Amino acid sequence: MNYIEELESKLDQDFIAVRYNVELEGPAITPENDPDVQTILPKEEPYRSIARAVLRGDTEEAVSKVKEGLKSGETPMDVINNGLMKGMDAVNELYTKGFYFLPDLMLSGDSMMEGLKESEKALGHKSETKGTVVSFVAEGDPHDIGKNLVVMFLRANGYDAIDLGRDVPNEEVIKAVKEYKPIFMTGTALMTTTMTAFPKVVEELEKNGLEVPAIGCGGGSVRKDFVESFPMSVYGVEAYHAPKLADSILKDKKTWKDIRKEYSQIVGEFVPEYD
Amino acid sequence: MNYIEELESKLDQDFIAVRYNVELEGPAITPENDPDVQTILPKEEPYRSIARAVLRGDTEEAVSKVKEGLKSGETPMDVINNGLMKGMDAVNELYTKGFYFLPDLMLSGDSMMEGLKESEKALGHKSETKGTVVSFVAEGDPHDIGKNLVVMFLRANGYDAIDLGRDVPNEEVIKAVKEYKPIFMTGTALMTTTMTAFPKVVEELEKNGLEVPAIGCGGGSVRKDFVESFPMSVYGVEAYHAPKLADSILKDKKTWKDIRKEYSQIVGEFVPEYD
Amino acid sequence: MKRFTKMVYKKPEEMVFGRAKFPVSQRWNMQFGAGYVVPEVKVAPVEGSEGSKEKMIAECRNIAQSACERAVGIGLPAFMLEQEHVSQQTNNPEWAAETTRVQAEILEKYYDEYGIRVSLRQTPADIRIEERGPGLRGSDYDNKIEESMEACAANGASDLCIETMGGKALSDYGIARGDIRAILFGIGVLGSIDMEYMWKRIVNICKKYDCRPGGDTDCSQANTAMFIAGGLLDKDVSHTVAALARGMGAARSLVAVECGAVGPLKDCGYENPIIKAISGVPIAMEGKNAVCAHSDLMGNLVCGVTDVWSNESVYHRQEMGGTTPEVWLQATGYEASLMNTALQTGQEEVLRDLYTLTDKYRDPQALVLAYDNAHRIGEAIVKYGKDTYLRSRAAAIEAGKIINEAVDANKMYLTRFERDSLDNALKILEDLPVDKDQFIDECIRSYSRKVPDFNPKNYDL
Amino acid sequence: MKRFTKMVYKKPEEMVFGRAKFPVSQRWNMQFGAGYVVPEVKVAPVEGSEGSKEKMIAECRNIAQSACERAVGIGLPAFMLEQEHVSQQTNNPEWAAETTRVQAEILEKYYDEYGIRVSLRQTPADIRIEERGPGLRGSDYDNKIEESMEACAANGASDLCIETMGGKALSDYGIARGDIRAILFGIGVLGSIDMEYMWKRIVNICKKYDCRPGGDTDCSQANTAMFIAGGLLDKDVSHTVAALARGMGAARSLVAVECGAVGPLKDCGYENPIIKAISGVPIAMEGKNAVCAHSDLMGNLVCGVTDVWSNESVYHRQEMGGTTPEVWLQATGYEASLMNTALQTGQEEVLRDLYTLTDKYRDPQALVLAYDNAHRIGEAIVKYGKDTYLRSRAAAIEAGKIINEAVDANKMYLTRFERDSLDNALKILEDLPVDKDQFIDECIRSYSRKVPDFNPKNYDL
Ligand SMILES: [Zn+2]
Ligand SMILES: [Zn+2]
Ligand SMILES: [Zn+2]
Repeated sequence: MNYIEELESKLDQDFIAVRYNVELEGPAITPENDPDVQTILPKEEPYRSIARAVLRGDTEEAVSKVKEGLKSGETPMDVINNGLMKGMDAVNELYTKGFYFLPDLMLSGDSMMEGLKESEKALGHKSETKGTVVSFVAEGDPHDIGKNLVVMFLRANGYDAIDLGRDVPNEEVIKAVKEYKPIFMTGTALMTTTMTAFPKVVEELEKNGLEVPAIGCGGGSVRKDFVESFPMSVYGVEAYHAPKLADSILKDKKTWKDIRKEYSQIVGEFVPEYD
Repeated sequence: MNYIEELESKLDQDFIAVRYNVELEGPAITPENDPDVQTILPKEEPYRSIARAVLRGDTEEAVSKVKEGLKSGETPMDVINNGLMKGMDAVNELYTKGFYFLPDLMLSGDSMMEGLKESEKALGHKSETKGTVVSFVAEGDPHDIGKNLVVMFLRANGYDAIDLGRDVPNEEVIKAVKEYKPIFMTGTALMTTTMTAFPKVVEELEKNGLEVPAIGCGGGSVRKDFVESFPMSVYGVEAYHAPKLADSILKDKKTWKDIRKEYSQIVGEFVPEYD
Repeated sequence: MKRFTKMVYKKPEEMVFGRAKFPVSQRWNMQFGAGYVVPEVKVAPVEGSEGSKEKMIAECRNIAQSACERAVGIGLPAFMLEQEHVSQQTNNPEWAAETTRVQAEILEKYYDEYGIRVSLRQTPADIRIEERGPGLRGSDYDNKIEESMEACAANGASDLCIETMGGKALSDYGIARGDIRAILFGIGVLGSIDMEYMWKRIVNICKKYDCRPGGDTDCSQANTAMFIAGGLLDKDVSHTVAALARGMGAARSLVAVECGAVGPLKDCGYENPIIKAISGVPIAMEGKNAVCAHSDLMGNLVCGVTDVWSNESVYHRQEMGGTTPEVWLQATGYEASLMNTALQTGQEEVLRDLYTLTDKYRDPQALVLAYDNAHRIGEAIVKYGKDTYLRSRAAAIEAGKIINEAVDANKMYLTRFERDSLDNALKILEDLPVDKDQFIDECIRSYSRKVPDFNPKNYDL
Repeated sequence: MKRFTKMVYKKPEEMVFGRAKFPVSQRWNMQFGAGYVVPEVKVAPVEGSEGSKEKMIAECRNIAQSACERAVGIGLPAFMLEQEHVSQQTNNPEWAAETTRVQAEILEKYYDEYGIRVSLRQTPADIRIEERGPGLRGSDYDNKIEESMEACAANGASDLCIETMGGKALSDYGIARGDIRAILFGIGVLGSIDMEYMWKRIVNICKKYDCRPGGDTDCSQANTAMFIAGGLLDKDVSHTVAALARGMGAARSLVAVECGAVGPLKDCGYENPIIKAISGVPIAMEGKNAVCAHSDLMGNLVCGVTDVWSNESVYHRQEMGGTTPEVWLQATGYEASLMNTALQTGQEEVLRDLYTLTDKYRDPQALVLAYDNAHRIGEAIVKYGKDTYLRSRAAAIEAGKIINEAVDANKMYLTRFERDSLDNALKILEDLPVDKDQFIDECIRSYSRKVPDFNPKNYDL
């Protein structure tokens, strides 16, 4: 036994670091046996198989079941709404409960998106979504994983997220807002010196007489006090909050002022706040 | 030799902590032998003795020499300007050079103030000063050592500092500004939740059509970005900067906007800056 | 009243972080000085939150909630939250009641859910103003402090602290002028008298509730000296004089313990190692993880014998790494973890000595607080334990002696300013009368006119 | 090109903070890995300072000046200032030149006046955008990086670093999905290829000046995994997968050294202990004093074998205790002082082991970076040293093995998510082809469509 091992043998870990994640873990579940998932999953085929494939994040299976369904005469819109989206609803439920994790959600999202493409091929045009959101990474900023997560969370919840990419010039954002008339937009940035794009975009929107809630967030240096120091903008805390904010705009007609005030209630969890 | 002593015996302190103050100390000087002090000190009596007593912070001697001088027919204003103030000039010179320290300056200031009182008794009224400054500690704040230092530094440099005390209601500050028409005012605070008095005072001044540079500073929680987020105010970094700021207002007609921009040049030293 | 005339710690080497001779237990399964160091976080309410009770409650809730989230997110086994009240909380005891209650509820929730040990310290503000009638005693302000204390105790505070300001007018005057007699009078005599007045009442309140009397620190006096003394190149207060003031601060702050405070003694109190050596109560300290609040010259050394590790104070706002309650609890939490690892593995003495040697000769202020020297100052205090004046004077003289010995041994180097002001101070201290009443009389005569805010009536003199 | 096929450190116990087998010397009397730990401070330019060259110069001047003032104010014997460039500095090489020059002048002034050892690290930004033609190589962006590097070297930088982004599209895709193959392809294969392209050029620039090639860290990939993985209760990225990604990051970042980088390797690089074990070059690390920037689960452990101690990044603004360059240099400076005291007194191994044990079982990500385990991963890397694919894979597999052994010994506890994702990842890794080209072909086929930003041409594939 060397020295560090000798020291280690004396340690009572409970006084050093507690793995609360392990300590508090509930019993294992099989996704499909979760009572809420059972309620969400459709009973009839081919919807049930499609939804289950999405729930499992099995893209091949999802696409093949979608094709089968379409071949057997189901309408593309039914396949989307009764199959694919139900699968995602179940996924979202499990993610919210803490049984599913980001990778589950991303893989299910991929499956859903592939199934959607198949259905839209049959439909001949893009399907209707709950609403459109424009997402971009601020000019000068090459970091886009945050934006990619936001886009996926939105799509997984039935929104059409227009992905403008990274290092997006402010004019392109304005152009996209004019073109897509989104219910809101999301801007992400990683650096103090790139988040300054947000107020410039907002100013430009104002000049154009446009008002659209702007969720500014970022994995790195973006601060609430900065983001909320100019109009329209709301500080987004987590990528997975995006669809909840979207729902609140769509269903509850929340304005950016409302969202600033009620953020914590809208996303249904504690968010660290300060003024 | 116990354990800590054994460890200590192995230490090369140069790799742990360097006492740069000791390493860099110049040769000792006798205050009166400093060439600049020699230039400042008056040659003729009784002024020379008065100034030297102030330089040494010897209050008894200062008062007795002032009395002697007045008795022998010097005018009170000459005693003040050619004796007491010259002594303080020499003190300020040594403080700036780093040969004198705060206690030297405070004790000399005390001596000067006592000599001044004596002279004013003979004069029958308050003497003329370079200008008037109003100093207060913010409402709700009981910490006043910062303000006391500011007041002493101002007086030591020939300004009349009106000391409003601590925990001063905003209305009293306004009243004092109306009454004394100061060239500027200083507010100090120790807490985040009391520095909020500053913008309220400024607002009140604006309502009354008054504009007076307001130097806001504090030993504790007061921040430049807060202080300079409203008009008139300037963030004061050190108590001993106050007379230099006063001079710049008086002689160079600097406005609060100028001082904000040129603070570092005005006080003649580096001050940590950020925007 | 009980006075300490003997050392609880017979030898300095017995002292170490995380263990105290008299550990303290609180609700929520929390112990102090019982073998582990507890990290603390403290966040100043944001500007504007003093504007209404609702805002202040929201502010306190958010601070507590953020701290709890981070604590479980990084696996801290225990932590303490302290809220230092703004004047509005103390002036309005119902604010104190409600802000305390909301924080207690949140802590309890996390305790229930995660089993994390938590503690809630509430520190009402000393809102008394000496120069305003009727002064320190019996004023409205004074009564509100008492009511707020009770409001905190009744609404879930684990313990109560305060930083009393008695004697500050004198010590401020003396610190600015290097007048060691004024400092001694302000800290050693007046400060001790005022503490006794305040602490008997606090201890009585605590007896009625499941709430402990924590401690009092000489924040307004000895810490003022340190703050103004600043860094190595500042030219304001002599660092040797500041070191003597710290010694006196220990003799003063000991009064809380003599009145019944059980600790952990409040942080800011760089004097606490001396009091721990004397009394054996657990202490809170701050140092290298309090850089957010101020710069000291002994950030590691003060870890040596602490039981609670604090960040002192920080703005409530957002860093890249989270909000400040999260960020600064993580900072103190990780340092406490290191100390706890040392305790668990039997290496606590090595780590204590490394902490100590890192700063021992960085500055004379650090030197006198090294645990071995702190113990020496403690011995000087208990030798005159019954006389608050003589013991404060003895503490200062012993601190001076410690510095001079280190200088003679070529371990500590002083500037001329530090050297001269120390010689001058020691000469004055040694020439002072040995009779307390005589000292008081002389001081009242000297300072009543020079320090207009000072009124002997505030101290029953 | 030289590849590491043997360990420079034969045994893990030989590794300790402040000492490296191959110390580095720089101007201004600075050494790294030569027996003392150097604190570092890094401050992000404030929002708006990117608006003009004059503002950015003022910003960089103020940061340097504040840091120097605090360093001498608290008696630090040495420190390093790093400036991570914003895109405007790299896009405009004359900005890089002038901001570097102004900082070098200030540091030199303090070196001359106080004899304090100083070092100026400049880190241009990787401003290339993979999906925009002509991509990573030969684009305008790419050329500007090279020009900015030269501008820094010519104007007083002590060393140069960069955080290259090659492979990030793949690793981002994989991290979000727990797709270990994509992560391996992104970090181990593509990241290594891109680093070689970039670092040969940097080393050549440095040869022309009195400026060292520092290092590169897998900030954009393995750190992204850690950042998104978050705390114990976050439910995004599995902490076991993040641990494997860190192992791969070491195999990748080693390429800088193979190209001629001499260290101290850039912080952010939690993978650096592994690279030090392999190569013997000094390293920079960040941990418990980088809470301003992000929360890790190994704040103490990463002190274990570091040579430079960093705060990572912080807003440029004012704390109660001073501006952030002052405050955070004090934070890292005091921790470095503790390590230096241990080195001076021969207690460095105890302190290293205390740091390590504080976090070793806090999280699987910490476990694999404990110096003993870091050394094991290093051995797995050099075993396949000539093949960047196989060595990255081996690093990940070894990391998984380390975790599993600790689980079997009941020292490490995993959640089901961590358990399942680890089992799944290890199974995939073990089933991968042993031939690099075959692996690359398969990956190009799988991911070209799924990851639209990925273009094999950027990697000469
Ligand atoms: Zn305090
Ligand atoms: Zn980085
Ligand atoms: Zn980092």
